[in-house]
Amino acid sequence: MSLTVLYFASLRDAAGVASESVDADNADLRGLYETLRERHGFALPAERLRVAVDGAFARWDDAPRAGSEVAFIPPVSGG
Amino acid sequence: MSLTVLYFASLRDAAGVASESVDADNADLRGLYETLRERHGFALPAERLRVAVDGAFARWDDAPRAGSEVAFIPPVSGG
Amino acid sequence: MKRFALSPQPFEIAPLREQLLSAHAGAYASFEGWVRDHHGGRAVAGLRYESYAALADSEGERILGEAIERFAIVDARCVHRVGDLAIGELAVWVGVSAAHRDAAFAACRFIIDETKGRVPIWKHERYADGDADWLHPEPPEVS
Amino acid sequence: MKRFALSPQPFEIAPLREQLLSAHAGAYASFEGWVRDHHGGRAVAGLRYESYAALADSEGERILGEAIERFAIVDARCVHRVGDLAIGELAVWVGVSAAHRDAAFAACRFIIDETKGRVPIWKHERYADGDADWLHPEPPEVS
Repeated sequence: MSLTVLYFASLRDAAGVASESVDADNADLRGLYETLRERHGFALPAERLRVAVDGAFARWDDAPRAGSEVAFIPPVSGG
Repeated sequence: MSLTVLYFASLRDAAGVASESVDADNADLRGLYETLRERHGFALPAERLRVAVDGAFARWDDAPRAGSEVAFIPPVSGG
Repeated sequence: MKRFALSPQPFEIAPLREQLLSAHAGAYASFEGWVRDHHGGRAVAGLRYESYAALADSEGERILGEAIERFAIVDARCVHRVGDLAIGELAVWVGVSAAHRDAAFAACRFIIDETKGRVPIWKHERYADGDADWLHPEPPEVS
Repeated sequence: MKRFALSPQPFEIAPLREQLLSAHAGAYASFEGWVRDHHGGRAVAGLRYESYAALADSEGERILGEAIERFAIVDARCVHRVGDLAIGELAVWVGVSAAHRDAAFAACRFIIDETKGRVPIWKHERYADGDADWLHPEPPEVS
């Protein structure tokens, strides 16, 4: 299925793009991240991240949904 | 000896004056306050007050000094 | 340096905050006391603060000096109104700059607590029912 | 009601504070984060904040709602800058009004801590030596 992935901060720098369209066949969002981590060489493991779908925090074992917007949230540093 | 006494807040209301010249023959400031408390009917006991001499906090067992300015400080309520 | 002041008139916060701006400070905490329309279940119409100005000044400066010694802060200020105040008016302002927020919050809290507990300022409250009273709170237990 | 905002431009504090003025509030606590000239022993030249705006907005609102539920406060606001910031610039502002100072301080601290910990905003620091880095701090231990 096809979905959109958003990258922020160091993930965006590593991926070289702020978002991309991905053809995902993973069972859950953790699997999707592992696939993309391997492709782009992300330094951060999934345990250090949170994941969001369509603008709301989601669970790593949620299944990817076709047409959704998945964001991987590296550790935040506002304030 | 003669000295000046300053009254604040409820003490001033009870004394009817903000300051007065007092002829003191007390051994210490606690005795001076007790004399004035009797004279003006102050509700607050010395234990609830602090005492200052010439603009600096003093001790109740300090002796009164001629020409000094003694202030009785009722419990404060700034802020 | 003068860090504490009594103000017989309403005062502006912006220029006081400006005195604390520093490239070394990453955190700024401030506190304000406003005149509330109620106290102890009674409707308050307004109040007056009276001070023993000479001693309030020196005790206020001492508190700010203690804050600078005790906490890892860059600088701090405190201004307290005296005179007649209406509901909603600014009664006291505290500002603290520091490298980090822990020290900024702790010092800000220390300064307002000590100011309320030690500086010779007294509040005279006028109530909506026509009554008026000096506030002489019980002091906290001292060991 | 919107209590949290991201601001791509420098913003004024006075009108935000004004939204919190209330005759029922006797206490107001505020916190500001300023861009510091050093971090972890390195000289900082400037920084950029980037956010995931949609999620930052909703998570910020959630934090302010939690603060109003958990603490006896009247109201609260938080604004966080995004974009390029110079040394000394205001990065984040929190303001809280309450009947009493305990709740005002506690809620103000809660809001800045949760904002730093949960809102998807990232800091990119440029150092005086030419280096630059995204800050991805280790999260606090979760039980």
